[in-house]
Amino acid sequence: MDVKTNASRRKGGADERVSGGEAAQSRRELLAGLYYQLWRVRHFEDSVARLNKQGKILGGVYSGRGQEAIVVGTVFGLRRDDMIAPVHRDIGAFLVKGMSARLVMAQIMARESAPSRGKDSWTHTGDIEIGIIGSTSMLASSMPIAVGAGLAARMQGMDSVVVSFFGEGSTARGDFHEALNFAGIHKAPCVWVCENNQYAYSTPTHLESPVPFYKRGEAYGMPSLAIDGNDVLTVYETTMQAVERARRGEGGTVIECVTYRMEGHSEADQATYRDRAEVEEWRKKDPILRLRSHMLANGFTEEELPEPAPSIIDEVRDAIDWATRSPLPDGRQAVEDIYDESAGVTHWASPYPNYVRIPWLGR
Amino acid sequence: MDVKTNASRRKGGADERVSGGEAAQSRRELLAGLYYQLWRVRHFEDSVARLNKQGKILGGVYSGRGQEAIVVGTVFGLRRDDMIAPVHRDIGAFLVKGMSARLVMAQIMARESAPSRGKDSWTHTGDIEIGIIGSTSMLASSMPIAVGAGLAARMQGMDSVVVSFFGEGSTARGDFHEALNFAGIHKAPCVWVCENNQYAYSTPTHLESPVPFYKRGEAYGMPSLAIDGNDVLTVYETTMQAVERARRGEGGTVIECVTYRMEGHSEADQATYRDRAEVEEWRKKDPILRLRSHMLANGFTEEELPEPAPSIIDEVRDAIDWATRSPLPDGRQAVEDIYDESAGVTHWASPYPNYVRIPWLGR
Amino acid sequence: MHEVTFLGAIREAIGEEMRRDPSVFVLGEDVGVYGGAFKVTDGFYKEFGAQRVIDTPISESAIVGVAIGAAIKGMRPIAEMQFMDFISCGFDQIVNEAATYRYRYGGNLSVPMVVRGPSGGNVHGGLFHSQSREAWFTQVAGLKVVMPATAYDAKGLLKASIRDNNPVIFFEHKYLYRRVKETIPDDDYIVPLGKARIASEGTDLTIITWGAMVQHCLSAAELLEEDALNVEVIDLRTLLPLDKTTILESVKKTNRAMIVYEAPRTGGYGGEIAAILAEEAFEYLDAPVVRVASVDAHVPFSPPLEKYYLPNVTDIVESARKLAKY
Amino acid sequence: MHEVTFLGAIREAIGEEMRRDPSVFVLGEDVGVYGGAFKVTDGFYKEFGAQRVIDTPISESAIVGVAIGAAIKGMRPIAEMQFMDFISCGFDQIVNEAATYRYRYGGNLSVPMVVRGPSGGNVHGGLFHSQSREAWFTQVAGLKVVMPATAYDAKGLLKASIRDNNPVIFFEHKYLYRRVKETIPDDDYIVPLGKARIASEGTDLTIITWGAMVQHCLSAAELLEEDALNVEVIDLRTLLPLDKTTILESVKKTNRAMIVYEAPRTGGYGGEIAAILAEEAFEYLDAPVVRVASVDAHVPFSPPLEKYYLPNVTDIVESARKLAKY
Ligand SMILES: Cc1ncc(C[n+]2csc(CCOP(=O)(O)OP(=O)(O)O)c2C)c(N)n1
Ligand SMILES: Cc1ncc(C[n+]2csc(CCOP(=O)(O)OP(=O)(O)O)c2C)c(N)n1
Ligand SMILES: [Mg+2]
Ligand SMILES: [Mg+2]
Repeated sequence: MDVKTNASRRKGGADERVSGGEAAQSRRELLAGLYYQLWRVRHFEDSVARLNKQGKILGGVYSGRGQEAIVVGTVFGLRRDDMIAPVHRDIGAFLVKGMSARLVMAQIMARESAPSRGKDSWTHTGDIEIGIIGSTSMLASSMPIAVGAGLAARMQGMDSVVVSFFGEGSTARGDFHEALNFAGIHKAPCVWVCENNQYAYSTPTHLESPVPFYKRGEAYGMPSLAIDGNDVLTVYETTMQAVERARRGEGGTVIECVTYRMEGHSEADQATYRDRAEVEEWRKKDPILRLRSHMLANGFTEEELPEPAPSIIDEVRDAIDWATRSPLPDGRQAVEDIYDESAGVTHWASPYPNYVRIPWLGR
Repeated sequence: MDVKTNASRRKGGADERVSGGEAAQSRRELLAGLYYQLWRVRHFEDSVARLNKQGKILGGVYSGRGQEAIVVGTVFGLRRDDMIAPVHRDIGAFLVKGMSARLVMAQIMARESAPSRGKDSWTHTGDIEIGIIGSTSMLASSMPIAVGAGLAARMQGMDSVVVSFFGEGSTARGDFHEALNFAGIHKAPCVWVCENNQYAYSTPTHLESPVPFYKRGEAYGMPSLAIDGNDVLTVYETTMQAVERARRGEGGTVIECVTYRMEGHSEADQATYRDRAEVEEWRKKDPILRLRSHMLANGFTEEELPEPAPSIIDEVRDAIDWATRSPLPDGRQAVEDIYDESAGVTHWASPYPNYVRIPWLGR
Repeated sequence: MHEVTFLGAIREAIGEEMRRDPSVFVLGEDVGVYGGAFKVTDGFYKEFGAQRVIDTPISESAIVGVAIGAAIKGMRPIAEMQFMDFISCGFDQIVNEAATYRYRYGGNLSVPMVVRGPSGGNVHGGLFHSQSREAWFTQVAGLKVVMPATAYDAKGLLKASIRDNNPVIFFEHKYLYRRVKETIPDDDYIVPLGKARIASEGTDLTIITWGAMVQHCLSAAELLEEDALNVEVIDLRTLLPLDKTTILESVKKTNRAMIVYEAPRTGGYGGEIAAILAEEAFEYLDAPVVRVASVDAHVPFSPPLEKYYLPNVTDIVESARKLAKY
Repeated sequence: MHEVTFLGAIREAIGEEMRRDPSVFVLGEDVGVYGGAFKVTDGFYKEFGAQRVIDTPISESAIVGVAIGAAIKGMRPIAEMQFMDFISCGFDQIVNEAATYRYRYGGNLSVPMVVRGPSGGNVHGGLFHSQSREAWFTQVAGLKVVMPATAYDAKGLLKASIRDNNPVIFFEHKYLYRRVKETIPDDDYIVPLGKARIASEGTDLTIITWGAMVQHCLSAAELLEEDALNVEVIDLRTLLPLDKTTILESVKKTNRAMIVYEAPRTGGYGGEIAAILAEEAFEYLDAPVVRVASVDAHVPFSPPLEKYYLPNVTDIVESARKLAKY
């Protein structure tokens, strides 16, 4: 697989490629592909952070820095007809699943050309054609929706799988429970990826749950496990097994990916509530560094592992240029895109019959 | 302990007694007390069912027939300052916790003299003075409230415990999860009593949860177990241990009491969705029969075990008479009891200062 | 033509749409084997199987959420709330997820789904089995809100709702379920969303109403004929989008308007309609816009309380007389 | 007297009440160590400890439910919604539990609690950090609904809310948090619930408004003075219970009424107020009751969209001019 192809196939519209994992023929290609995507996500997000510092972005920016192995490892191997339900920390998942960097950047910059046409920002949009189910801000609320999408695929005779993402803090919400219970009963083809980055905003894990997060999955009769979320190969292999299990109709799996949020909750948060030492400890576990060492020890040369590849730099620069040049929406579009009046109505009303007085209502 | 005392102390107002278990000095007294209360609940509920057939009751009637061991076994040993949060199947818990039969009957008959003054029916009321937190119809919604009441008691320096009841079907609701998670994190002094009567309305357990219900408790870091819910002694002993644990500040316990709903979901439901044979099987496990055999084998005589005691018959008859004679509320009371205007406001407004125009909003 | 109850009409609508379109399915508590608490889906489990008639756990938020997920994936789910009162437990999914999806996708996605269930009082249901909560939803863009008053409309509006590409909240007044019997056509028909119905023509006074109150208003109109008062009764049928044209035309003709609804007076949807009249028909109004509604309380249980709480035919008649004389 | 921001005033109110009354405590996401997303409870964790400043898991329903449980057990909890938009996730607890407890107990129970948090748009927050959802609650008996427009009121109303024995939903417009600076008294004071404030006296036209729109209306009133138009601006402050007297007296004096609010026009609380005027001040109205509000959409994110969405000073001025000329 030419790892650059992903980027070069990208355009303003939806990305046509099948996802990387499907096309990866060999272990070598897989590693190269994962490495490429990790950098792609990292570089994209870092660029967004920079734009944000320059005041070019208005909304909340939630960096997934340090957690890229999760979105890359889970999404890389999915089929186009598989679906993902990413949340605020997962802008990278949009890229890996095949939304072009241009569109994602336009979305962040609230441009008219963005998938939400500027209606909302960040991950609050999606593209159902390439299997991206966006989220609202309401944490965990996309989880029952993921179940519905998965069950619908099954009703439609497809074996598509939905990967639903959520922060560890979001497991406290009722919707987490209702969704997983529903999914467990109906063996919905959904894989549940918990991104345990140790904090929910400022709140440390011991104030979010009395048990390790993966443990919760057992309450829904699903295989549940915690893995090293900074090791992209582990993430890839574990989630692919879970995806195949779901595809076979055997139901979901809860995978807690243990990681760390390297930045503040949002770019506005200084995260003074945590130890500098803790952050430094985790910096050493950086997922890109880890994969890189592994690859260097396994036959790759320094030249094969650019940081990042020029094509990525080009792709992101192009995305920024394109998005920046794209106009903001016209104000009047605020009242568009609310209703779909192209109803699937096939018959129209026959005339209303003479009104029949109903005898029971005397007084 | 004179087991009749409970009844004779009852009057129109709140019951003054400490609960039975506290006063029970010996094993013999304990057995006698439980037996008395089981019959008391059974006879009361059967009488309500009869009144319902006679058209004397308007609202839904949800019989706990066959499940009495749960409400009796859990509530009998509580202190007056302990609290219970019963739901629709637990009208018996009101009686055991000390609301007089008169008041409960008036509540069911929607009288002005009832705790809710006719505002709502059945278990949707309570009496915080004797530790009864009522529920709405919204299943599981009283569970976070139970947590709050428990934590409040702790803040107030008390060691009161809250026993929260819920049907197995209600464990599917988000509020179940949010409440238990919150309780688990904060070691709230709450005991969680799941009444698994095999059905949620018509829905059998395998469509409610993919795992045995007690298993769910483990997701909240609490000791979780399933017990025979038709054995009042087991229920009593298990819940008392859990209550004492909670009282010591060690947190909650989830207790699944396995039982069976002998009647339809409500008195209006014929429950044709289930096997006659299944019902008959469970009839043999009747909690009163079970305790009775145990007591006969342990030194009690037939005469000591009336079915039920005349004082119970009197108490319930008196309650029906009293409630029947009590007037319905006056229609205009519909707009009363909505707000409490006896505010704890201690200071009044100082005069409003000159209005300051705020500079940022020019145009 | 055949005779059906209000409930039967709803059942027919769902059954026919399920037969017509394989993307239509139902989900909710006890809707399967049992056929639903009110038996709306009676027999469907046998006919369509467990895949299309899904007995759910007690999880209103998941019921709505699963419906949304299925809808965006090309299905046409119909989610039943066992009582509409419980919609509060799935509230976020409706107002923040279902209602906003299309907007957030810049118009590139539809959410064709119906949330339906029994609503309203007058059945001794108490606080949590009697609520009229349509006004929570009429303020949320992206939703459609429907509330039929006749069996014919119940069927036609529900079919239109199922075929509509937007999330529709469909309130069925349970008081009408078995009390209404009508003769309706055998053929497939729909009643378009967004069109009010003149339930009774008149020239002296317009009553705007919906749901079970339509019957009360028609009874009142009959009684008022004895006073030689000629009342026009508008049955809104769809609350959102609102058929302003029909309302305004009527009031411009009669010059007197009264709004009758079952929810508590304060904050009910009647306020919105009165506001529209006060702004857009001001010149035509010869009298105050009167609202007859429930009192500002919860729906109480004990019969004298519920009777006092609910607006009744006498209230309507008396208010109309006063209004006519104004 | 000392100067505070709107946010600072809220912080003072909570801190002073916590010092005054040991039954007052706060709970919410990140309210403890972090001091809250907007820093409203900054420093409280240190001062009052983890028992009275409770960092909760992300569980809006439990946050409200725990507050209710504590309230009926004699405490005075203040629950923070990180953004008021998330109140939809705790909706059932508010409308069905908190609001009905007293009623169901026949008046023998009180639920003294406050649910508060940042509300409203104009801060580029997008659909889920900008909502104005007060009208979901103004239709629910048993609740009080408060929305201050000045720092003085924010402090006084919040204190009154904390001391009130009913569940109060307290909307803080986040646009005002740091933009408003005022000099307020050092002494303890409260502003009673249920009393509107004449923010600016006038004789030609009454504008009824609340929240951040009060500022817009005052700006508009100033501009309208240039037209020799003398506008009375009423800041409702408390939406439920509504101070009808102040509204009616003003409109009876000015004979012209306009209602300005930030929520989408359809179904917003402005409808209720217009309806009251159309019914109870009809004789005094010389012109239609005009509503200026947001458009019927979600609060969009991109600046041109949000600008179009929100009512602005020009809209108010132009509507007022038209209304005055009517
Ligand atoms: C229902 C809801 N409550 C509160 C918030 C505010 N909020 C946004 S992100 C966040 C923390 C989320 O933590 P976690 O789920 O662990 O994800 P992370 O940000 O750590 O990736 C909070 C509390 C929200 N968006 N939705
Ligand atoms: C939130 C909510 N959804 C639905 C209902 C309707 N309902 C009332 S009782 C019931 C079944 C409850 O089953 P379970 O919790 O097992 O208690 P049981 O009746 O068996 O004692 C249902 C679905 C309700 N009251 N509240
Ligand atoms: Mg986290
Ligand atoms: Mg059950």
